[in-house]
This record gives sequence, C-alpha cells and structure tokens, in this order.
Amino acid sequence: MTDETRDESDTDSLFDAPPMAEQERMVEAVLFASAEPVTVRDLEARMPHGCDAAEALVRLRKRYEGRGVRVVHVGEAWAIRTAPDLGFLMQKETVETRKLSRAAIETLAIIAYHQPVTRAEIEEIRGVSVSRGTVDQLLEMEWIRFGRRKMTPGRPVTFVVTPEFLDHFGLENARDLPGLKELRAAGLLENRPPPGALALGEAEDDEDQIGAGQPELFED
Amino acid sequence: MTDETRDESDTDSLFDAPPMAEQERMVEAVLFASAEPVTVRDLEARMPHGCDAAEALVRLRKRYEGRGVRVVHVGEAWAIRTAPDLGFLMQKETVETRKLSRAAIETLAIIAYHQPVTRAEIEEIRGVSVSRGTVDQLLEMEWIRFGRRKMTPGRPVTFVVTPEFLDHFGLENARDLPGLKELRAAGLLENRPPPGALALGEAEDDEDQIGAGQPELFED
Amino acid sequence: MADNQFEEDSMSVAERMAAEALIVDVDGFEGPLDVLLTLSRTQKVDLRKISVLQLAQQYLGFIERAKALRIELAADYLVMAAWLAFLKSRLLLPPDPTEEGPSGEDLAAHLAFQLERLQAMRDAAARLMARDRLGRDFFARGQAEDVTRIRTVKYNATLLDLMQGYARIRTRDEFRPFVMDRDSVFTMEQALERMRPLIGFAGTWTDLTTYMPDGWDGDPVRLRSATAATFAASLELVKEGQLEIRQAETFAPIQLRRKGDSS
Repeated sequence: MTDETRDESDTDSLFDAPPMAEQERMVEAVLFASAEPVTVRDLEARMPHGCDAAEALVRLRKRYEGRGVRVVHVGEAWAIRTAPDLGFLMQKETVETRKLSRAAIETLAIIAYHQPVTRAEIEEIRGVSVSRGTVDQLLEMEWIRFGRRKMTPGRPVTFVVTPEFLDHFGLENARDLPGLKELRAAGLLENRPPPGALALGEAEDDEDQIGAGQPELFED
Repeated sequence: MTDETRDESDTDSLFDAPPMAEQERMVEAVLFASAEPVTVRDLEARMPHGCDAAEALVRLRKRYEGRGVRVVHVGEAWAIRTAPDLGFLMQKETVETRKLSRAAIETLAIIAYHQPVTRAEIEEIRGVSVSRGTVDQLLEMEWIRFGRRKMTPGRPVTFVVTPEFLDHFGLENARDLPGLKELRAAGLLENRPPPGALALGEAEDDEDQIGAGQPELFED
Repeated sequence: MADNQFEEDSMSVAERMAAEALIVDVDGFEGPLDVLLTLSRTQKVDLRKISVLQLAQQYLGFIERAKALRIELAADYLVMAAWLAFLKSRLLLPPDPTEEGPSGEDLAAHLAFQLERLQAMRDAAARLMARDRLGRDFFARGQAEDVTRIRTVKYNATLLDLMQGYARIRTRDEFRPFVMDRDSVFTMEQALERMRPLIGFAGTWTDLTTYMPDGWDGDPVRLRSATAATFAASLELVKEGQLEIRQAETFAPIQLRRKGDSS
C-alpha cells in the first residue's frame, strides 16, 4: 500500500477522519463480520465521521486479489466471498439450493435478461402461461421482486431481479449477465409485437415503453 | 517464519502438496466460510493430501496481524474474528423521534399543573388508572422526578416536573404554564362538558373554583 | 450465439425418440411453443433459416396423432394448431391483394423470431445456472457477527400538546365529538373560530395537525373534512397576516407559526 501521503492531507475537517489504512481495517472488519453485502452508505454510517468507505473498499479489494477470499461488488453493495476455485474445500458448508423446475429457471432467466418485464411478456416469450407457484417460488427465494408498474393500459406490475440474485450468481450487476450484449445485438431481447391482426391496440406503446425503459435499468 | 525452503523440498510424495501460498489461501477460505472454529486436523482432512495446515495457519495469522480481523485460537481450533479495537463498528445506533402517547401527555400535564401530585391524584383527575410504563417513561425521559412524600396516610410519593421539562417546553417555571382561564380564553376549554358531569351555565362558578384552587397547587 | 449449440450428432436418434415421446408425453412440454421448438430441431438448421411451413405441418401432424390417440390436449395447443393451419394456408396461397392484414411471411418471420428468442432464453438460463454460485462454489461468511442495534427512542411533545392534553382532561370531552348540525362536516368558519385563539400560542413552527379538532380523527370522512377546513382556515389566517405557513416539500407536514411581530 502506498497511501501514506493521502491520509495526512485530509486535515481540513475539524475532526480528522482516521488514516486510510485504518479506514481499510474498518471496512475489512465490517465486511468480514457480515454474511450479507454491505452498502457504502451503510459502511460510512458505521465508520467515524469523514471516512471514505469507497476509497477504502478499492484498496481492500486490491489487497485481497488472489487470496482465499475476495472482496466482491454485488449491486450497490460489497461483500467478502471465498474464491470460487476453493469451493471443493467447502463440502460441509454447501447449501442445497432448492431444485428449480425448468419453468422456474426459464422464468428467472427471462426476468433477468428482460427486466423490468411483466407477466404477460414472460408468457409471450415462453408461449405458455406462468404459474403462480413459479413466480411465488422465485419471490420467496428473493431472487426476483416487483419492479415499478408499466405505463401501459392496466398498469401491469413488472418483475426485476434482486441483489440476492446477483450475489447468488456472483454478478456485479445485471449488465454482467452472460451473453447480454450479444442477445441484445441479435434483437432477442426485444419485445416484438406479433404482426397485424394479432397485435393488440397498445402494442406500439408497449414497444416504446420497453425500448425506453430497459436501457435505463441496465445503464446505471 | 524461516521455512520458505520447506515447501519446495516436499517433493518426495507422489502427489505434491500445493505450494504453501496456496495452502494459506485454502485455510483462509475455510476459516472464513466455516460456521465454527476449525481444528488443524479438520483443516487437513479437507485440504489436499500432504498439506501442512499448522504451518499455513501460522503464516495466515501473521498476514492478518494488525488487520481489521485476526486469526485467533479458540480452544483447540482456529477462527477469524474482528480485531478487538474495532468492536465499536459492530454496533449500530439509531435515534428515533416519536410522539409522546396521549396517556403520557395527559399524565405529564397533570403533574405539571398540579405538582407535587401523587399517583392516586393523577388517576382521580384523569379518571383512569395510570400505567406504570407511562410514569416510568416520563421518569426515564427525566421530565418528571419524585418529589417529597405527602403527609397523608400511607405517605404516598409525589411527582414533580424537572428542570429538563421546563427546558424542553421553554418555561421558566411551572407557574408559566397557562392557567385554566387562559386555556379557556384560548379556546382550549371551550368544549361543552358531557351532559351530567357539569351543568351548563355553571361555567362561572367553575372558573372561580378553579381559579381559586390552582394557585394553591403551585404554592410550594 | 444460438448458432449450433445443440448436439447435432446425437440428434437423429434423440429426435426420433423425442418424436415418439411427443405423443406419449405431452405433459412434459411447456406449451405449444416448446413443442414447436422441439420439432424445429429435426430441421437441423439455424432457427433463422427454419422452414415455418414444414414446422406447421409437423405440428399439425403431432396434433392429429395426439387426437387419434385420444390424448387430451390443452386448449392452447389447439389454438396454436388452428393458427398454424391459417398460417399454412397463407403461405401456400398466392397473396390476395384485397386481403387486409399481415402477409404469411410476416407471420412466419415472427414465429421464427419467437422460437429463436425462446431458445436464446433457454441457453441463457443454462449459462446462468452453470455459473459459480453462492453456497455451492463460493461462500459467504460462516460465522457472521451480528450487529448489535442500539436503538434510542426520543420522545417529543409540544407545549400545545401538553395544554390540549390538560384541557382535554379538565373538560372530559375525550369521547365527545362536537355536536354539529351536519355532523360530518367541519366548516372553515368553525376551524377559524377554533384556530384564532390558539394561534397566540404558536410562537414556534407547529404542525397543522395539532390544530385539528378533537374527536375528528377517527372516521376518515370527518378527518378529511376537518383537515380541509383547518387548512383552509390557516390559509385565511395567513391572508389576514396573522399566521405564517410552510411546507418543506410535497406531502411534507404543513407547519404554522404566529406572524412575527404582529400586534
């Protein structure tokens, strides 16, 4: 670590924040203590006034590169997780995840790649109605949650994936979903309305809405 | 540690044990993920054949010296724990502002207007019994305190308001509280009494009586 | 991406078995689109170059055989069959210029798109499930330390609360609402009458709700009327120069204060 200079320069506040090395220790302690990801905001709320948790995190992450545990970014938050190549040591800790049905897995993938997505859109993609149980199971596992309503007639509710989903699959954010870019480039994430007669009246609004809404979700 | 040579010299077994740095990573991951402290024996049972968990632990422990977490010996086993000087980070303080309950406000008002006043007197004025919690809450807030005992049978304890109370409400002393006459003038007493309790038209007697009674209450 | 990820070699055997199974095991399918996707594999081409006409025929054949075996088919399988029969006729017949609606090609292209999209989602799902996963490949802290929550509750009351509380007891009006001609309507005149004497005590910013009449907070109709009247009355008093009124933001509490040095 080559950060000795910076700490001393932070002297303009009345109560000096602790040196960066000390802030790094604090972030380390909090992340180690928590099984759940912790947000920068939450870290700073717990650390003494004036701390720069984001900076401490960057340093800490670097420090743990290549180690047995890693500092990972999960959505808006940070966590320490064991390195994936050491999973074989952890048979004892392995959690049996509930076996998901094919319908549930597909529904989950559709929500992840198309979010925010309505039930009708999921059904349109799968060509079959989505059972309540499937959605309930995913909600219960906290892998999906309700997003904001769509501005289309009936204001249908949408589904989005959660930080728990990202954590479970080791994703920093929803943009990191495997193959997302290629799928989008191939036009396969579009919600093309069926041509002509089968199109509902709102099909065009709908498309506009999705075209507008989706990048926004992935962009930030 | 003066045993850097040792790792490389372990070449006599058919399957080489992983390098010591790798063993250290493994111990780190297992200690991190395990729900309980782990013994050297258990570590070695999990690690590939030929590993020296004790040595890896020594190195890992050294690596964590001065960090936010430490590798500690717990009985026969090893665990990762928060550095003791950072224990304060594991506490979260929250301050919530809440409106005082109606019962508490009324009790407080009676104490303020009638001090020193016994619990029995408060109950008589309010017409309902005063819960212990209400009084305790006011005592805890340091808005009331015990006054001297009454020279009546049973020598009941009395309550009076505190300087903190006056401070909070911006009063010099309890006599600054608006009297009943002023309350009435302010419209706070204009509601008609329930039928039967006090006849209408007696308002003036009532006022006299209260006007006479009140100074007495504040006399000491 | 969806190029040639299916094992083409084993396809012929697998496909023949699947074709048999198709009939016996309709329940195993996730709807008509799933059946179409399975059938499309027999064509062994990129989904973009698929022959929808051939696919429609295969599907109709599948429905026919299912019917012959008296297998009960869910309605959406039959709807799809009807739609594919329609599509087939559109694809086979020369386009009728007088006819409205999309061409057979458009409909076929859309179906091909749907199949490709479904296949893409399946591949994506498989890739997702194959990722390193928490609790299987990588792990969270096993011995999480709980954060001790130290919660301090600060109670608050204003002098007005105190006086109103006292007045309430002294007049024993707790359970008696005002007696009104229209008992669910609180007029602005009444609110004004109530507020005028009270505002003398409002030296500091006080919540509008503290001026609400007693006994009007239970029934939502009465609460609305009292709130509206109290608010209207405060505006009136502001207009008269007796009160100041403020609100930090939309839906934030409205607060009132006696106007500075008036009288």
